[in-house]
Amino acid sequence: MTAAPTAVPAAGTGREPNHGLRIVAIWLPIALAADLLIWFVWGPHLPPGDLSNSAASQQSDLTVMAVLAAPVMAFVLVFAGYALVVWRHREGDDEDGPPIHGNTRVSVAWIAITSALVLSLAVFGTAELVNPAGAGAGEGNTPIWKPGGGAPLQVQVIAQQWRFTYRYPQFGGFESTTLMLPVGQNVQFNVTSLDVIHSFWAYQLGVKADANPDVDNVAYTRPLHTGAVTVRCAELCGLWHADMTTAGRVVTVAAFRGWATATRTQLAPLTKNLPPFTLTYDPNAVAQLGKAFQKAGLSGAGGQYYGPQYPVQP
Amino acid sequence: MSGTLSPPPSSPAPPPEPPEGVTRAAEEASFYHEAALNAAWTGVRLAIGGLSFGFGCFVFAYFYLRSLNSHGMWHPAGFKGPQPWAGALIMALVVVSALLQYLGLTRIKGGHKRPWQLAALAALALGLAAVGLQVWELLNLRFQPGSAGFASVFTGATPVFLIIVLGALIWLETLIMRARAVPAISFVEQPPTYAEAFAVQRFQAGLSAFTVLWNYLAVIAIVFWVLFYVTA
Amino acid sequence: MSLAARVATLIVAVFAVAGGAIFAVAHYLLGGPPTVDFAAGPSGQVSVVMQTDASSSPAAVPDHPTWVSYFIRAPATGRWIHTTLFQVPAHTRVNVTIFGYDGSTPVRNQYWGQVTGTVGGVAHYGGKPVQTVNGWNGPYLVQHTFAIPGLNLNVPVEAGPATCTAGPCTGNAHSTTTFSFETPAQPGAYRWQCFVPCGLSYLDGNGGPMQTIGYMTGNMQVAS
Amino acid sequence: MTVELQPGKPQEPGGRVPGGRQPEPGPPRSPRAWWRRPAVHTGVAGAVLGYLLGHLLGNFIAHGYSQVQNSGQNDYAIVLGYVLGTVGWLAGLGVFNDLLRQLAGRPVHAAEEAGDSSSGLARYFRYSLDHKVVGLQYLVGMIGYFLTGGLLAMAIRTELLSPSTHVFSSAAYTEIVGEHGTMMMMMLSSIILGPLGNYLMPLMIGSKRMAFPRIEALSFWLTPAAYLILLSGLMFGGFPFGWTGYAPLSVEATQGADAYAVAFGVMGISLILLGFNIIVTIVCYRAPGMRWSRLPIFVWAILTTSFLMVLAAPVLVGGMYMMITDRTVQTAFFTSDLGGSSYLWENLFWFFGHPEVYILALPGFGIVCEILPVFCRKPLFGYRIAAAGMVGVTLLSFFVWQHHLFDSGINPDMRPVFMLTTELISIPTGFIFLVALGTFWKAKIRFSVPMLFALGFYFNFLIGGISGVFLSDVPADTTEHGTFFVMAHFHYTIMGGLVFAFMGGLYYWLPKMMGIELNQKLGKIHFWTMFVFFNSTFLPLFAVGMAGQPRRVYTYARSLETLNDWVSISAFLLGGSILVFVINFVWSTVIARVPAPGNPWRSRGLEWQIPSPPPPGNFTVVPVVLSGPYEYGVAGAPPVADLDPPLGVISRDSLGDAAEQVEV
Repeated sequence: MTAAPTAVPAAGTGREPNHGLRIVAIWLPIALAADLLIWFVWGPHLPPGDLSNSAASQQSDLTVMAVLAAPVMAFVLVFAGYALVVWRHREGDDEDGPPIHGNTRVSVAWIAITSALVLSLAVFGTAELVNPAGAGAGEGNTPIWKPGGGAPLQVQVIAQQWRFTYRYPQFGGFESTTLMLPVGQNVQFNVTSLDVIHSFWAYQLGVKADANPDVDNVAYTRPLHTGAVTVRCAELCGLWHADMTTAGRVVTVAAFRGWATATRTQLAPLTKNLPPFTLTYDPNAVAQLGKAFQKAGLSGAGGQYYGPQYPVQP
Repeated sequence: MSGTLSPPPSSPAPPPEPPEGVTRAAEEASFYHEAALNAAWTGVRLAIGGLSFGFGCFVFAYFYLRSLNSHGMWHPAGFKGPQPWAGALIMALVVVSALLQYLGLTRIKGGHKRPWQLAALAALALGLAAVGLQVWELLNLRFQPGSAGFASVFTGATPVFLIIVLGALIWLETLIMRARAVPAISFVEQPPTYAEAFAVQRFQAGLSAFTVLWNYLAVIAIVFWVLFYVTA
Repeated sequence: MSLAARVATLIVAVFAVAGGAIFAVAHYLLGGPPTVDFAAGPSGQVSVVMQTDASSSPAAVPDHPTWVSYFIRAPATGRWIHTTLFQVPAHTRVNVTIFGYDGSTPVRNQYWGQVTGTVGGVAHYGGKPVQTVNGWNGPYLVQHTFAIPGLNLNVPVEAGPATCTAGPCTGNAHSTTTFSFETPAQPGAYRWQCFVPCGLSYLDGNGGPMQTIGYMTGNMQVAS
Repeated sequence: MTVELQPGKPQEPGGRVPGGRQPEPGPPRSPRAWWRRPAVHTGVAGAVLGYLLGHLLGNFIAHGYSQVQNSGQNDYAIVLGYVLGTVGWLAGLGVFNDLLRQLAGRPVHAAEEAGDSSSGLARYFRYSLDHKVVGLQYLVGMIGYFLTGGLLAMAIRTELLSPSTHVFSSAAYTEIVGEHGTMMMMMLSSIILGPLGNYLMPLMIGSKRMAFPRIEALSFWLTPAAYLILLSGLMFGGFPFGWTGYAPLSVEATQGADAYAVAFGVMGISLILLGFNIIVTIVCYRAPGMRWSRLPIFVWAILTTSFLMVLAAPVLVGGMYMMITDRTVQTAFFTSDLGGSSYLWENLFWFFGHPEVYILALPGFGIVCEILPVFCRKPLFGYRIAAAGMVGVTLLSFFVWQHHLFDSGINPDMRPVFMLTTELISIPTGFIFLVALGTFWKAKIRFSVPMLFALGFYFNFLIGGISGVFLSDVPADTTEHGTFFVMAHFHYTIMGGLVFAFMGGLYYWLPKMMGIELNQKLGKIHFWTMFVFFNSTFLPLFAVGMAGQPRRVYTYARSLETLNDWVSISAFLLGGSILVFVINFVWSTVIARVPAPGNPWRSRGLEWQIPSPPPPGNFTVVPVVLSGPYEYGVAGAPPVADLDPPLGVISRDSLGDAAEQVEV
């Protein structure tokens, strides 16, 4: 981008200052200072923090992009600001400006630089997506980017209007409204919904996965520290969308095991009633639920929306 | 100063001699007449582009739901689809109608107005028959609209096709009515006045545009037939 | 048009538009069901009595008589009010009685068959304590739940023996679910809702009454 | 004589006086009393009749259906009422009169005659075929829709003043958010093409008329119908799903959702028709000498936008139609139990929804590129690059829609591709900045009100564009998606971009369109307040979003109250700034009416070479375009057009070379 102004042939008198050089001289320190500030001061505090590896990767992504964006923004603003000051219309000057229709070198340089920036960002973004196992984003039911190192802790996120509940299939499949995670261990969230589309957003973990009805949407993360996790719904899901929150925690492995074992025992009477752990829970697939619907006279699909003439196979 | 009201060119070359007998009004009339003919040509192709995206949205739904096959409910076992004979007949009616109309077009291009009129009337009747049959089929569906993914796409897409076909047939009807006002001789030799020549040409441009659209809809009819009756 | 005419037209237009906007905001956006105010009784406790009905009489619920709905009994008059908004004092024990005039609907998620957040962790069905209900197979069936997620409160409401379709109902053919909970110290609005998809003829039972304040969901206003 | 697909020259048989009129002009119209002629009042009558008819029909068909009886709501009646109401509205306006005449084989009045059939203020309330009348109708309509949406925004910010004390209920808040979003995204899709495109484009390409004036007028008259239908949703409890209408929430919602679906569908049809007419007009009706390389950049912008409208909006209409069938005849497009999928809606919606974003961006590019050279007194830098950028954006915008669905679980392995296409689109968008910076170089910049708005556009769009790059990156998007960050981003591109450009265009072109000058002093106050308070409103929202506030919430974390209050107060001040605009607009056009000089900006644009407001028929003679519109400072540049060309040079064949004949 620095090539842009200097490449334009200076028209007019020989005394004409070298505007390009001036602009670069103003721009360079600003851009440099901005980048240093972003990289060393601002970046480490950027959301969503570094509670998990996916959050940390997002933080570094944001920092890198901010470092790249700052000089671009600075260049445009410095150039425009310089132009507005130096090349503003003076009273009594009714001449038109120099008839410059374009400049191939400048244009080519601009296109080359923006393309290079954009392409490197795409490559970087892809690497950052693949590297921490999908960067905490929902990966659908057949994730292709998985974390290595043994089976992760599986947590099923069940969204319903308007509360998240969590099932822990590796601990007897109990279901709870509490989200508790052990530190340092890979976690696999299986996000699904019982009604409409929600989005499971564990802010500090940098995890966001849409909860779609009858879809298992997988997201991975690995908590790096202990701390609080705020879960919110990030997809408008109706009346109480704003209230659909969970206060979760990342705790030590021992504390997690203790909590899980205790909860498993405590909730045993409830767990007995739950359907066996599956990845989705629609009434066609969960036999007992289908029967219960039939018994209540709700034999039609979609909770009787479709009427009894529609096939449901409980 | 270039920004002010433009004066006539500063040192104009002597303007070329206007062709014999051409007046300002005639010049502009023919300019916009030609623009209108081009607009018919461009417009119908653009409309086909837009319609393709409209139909494409149902074709996308068809293949998307088919590939997802949620709960095996795209086309569940024992699902009884729409009447195959009706589908084939609707498709055939539209295609034959388009063919007839196209044949009529070749005749009117050859200067024969009457055969086109007959062909167009027949095409109109066949098209209306197709619409009627489609309506009958929708009123006598052998399945509930939501009983399968396929059923949804079928119940959703066919009325859209039906409405577009009906719109095209209304256009055909207006063409038939317009043709009545054009003397048959005008298709053989040049009419004596600009106005009549323009009217004939506009009719012809409209007819050409309609033919393109109607042939396109025949192709869509075949596509929908294949989707809904052959490969379902 | 003369200047005067233009100005006059303009003024009329401004008033018409402003009037329309004010009417729309006041009538459609600020309107809502009334709030029933509960004060603490002599024992320092609050008694809240509600009922659930499969559908209501058009006189009581002109908007959507076919919808399943809660009613709240006004403490002063004893009349049944069609609302789901009520106000209770902070830091107070609330004793809730719900008369169930609706039949059973299966819970979508069995988790909501569990009683949580009440005093003693139990609710009483006709006086009998229950902790976990299997809303699919019984022995107790449920019709709705009364849940205040902000307090982690959830109580499945027992299905009634009959279905009353002309709420507010007064007969004896109902179930009675009772429980108590403590209101928090923090004042504010606490939403409560039903977790049983009971909006009949809405997709998955989730539309209509489930999404409309005044029917199956509302606010508990905690006053300081 | 043969029928050709693209006929050549018309025949010129001698003898008679030629003319473009119909062979048999219909019987002369007897001037009927005003209340017997079709206009808004007959339209309203038709709409009421149509609605009642549809409602009765719906009740007749469906009153016994179990879903109607159980839910107590008859979506058939509402949808049929809306649809037949719209048809009745159009019929009352006389939209179908010519069609019925044609069906009966009777001659149709030529468009230009129909356009002149009423004059004075009354024609603005009729189905007028004059593109200048339609342009002004659109202008007033769009400003009205914009102000409605703006008032709803004020309501949103009022509720967000406090996380705990609520002015509106959660339900009312969700309704307001949905109405605001849909109003702004859907009704204002044609905020520039409707008023400025329809009015100015024929002037800019040197045409006396539009290709399809009936379609053009129809596209406008659909918008009041869509507007009223959309707002009527409030009577049924609104719709709880924002402007995106995700299924199954939209399928299970109450009747307000019908208003959303029908209104959006009707507006989609309006967009298709609007774009269709504009494309054909630009392609076929350019004046001789108006080569593609001389097309004003604004015309390029509306051409590319129109292609987006014609090709993307059908998918929207199809999606809305599917939602309606799911809600009425119970198809199962979006119900997975029965073979549908909620993903289908997301794909269809965003396949339209992303081009829609560029429908809202490209015309803004066009306006600022049009304004810059005039006030820099320099040629546009890189004209071809600007046009190529717009075409590039248009093409790419069809291949990016899944970046709205990065977290949804749809095609997760395709995300790198969509990340790439999304980031690629910033290259052609960057061209617009290259053009601006190049034009600034050694310019003589005049800070008139239109220029200020253009500069404001660039400042805001810079922030909007850069934040868009952040969103295109999947890992970063994981945190930003669905938050106020996204909200701030698209308000920067649409409100900060498009609306600033629209305002600039209005200050620039209103002297042309109405022959009236907007008060420049109020204009400067308007600009500076709007610029400052816009940024003060939306810049903090990036932080709010990054701090974890999701979109469309009526309550939020207490820690964010200060920021939200700042934003709300700024938003009210921004509303006050819009009020300054309204006052200026009303004052200047209704009360003061100071006549504007013929070409106040000394622009070379062809539209400025004729009197303001343009006479009926725009040009006395079809002009012959001699050079490009941006030849400022070019020594010896010919005038932009010959407005009184000699006989014999106006013909289709001479589109390219007639100019040279005259130039010599």
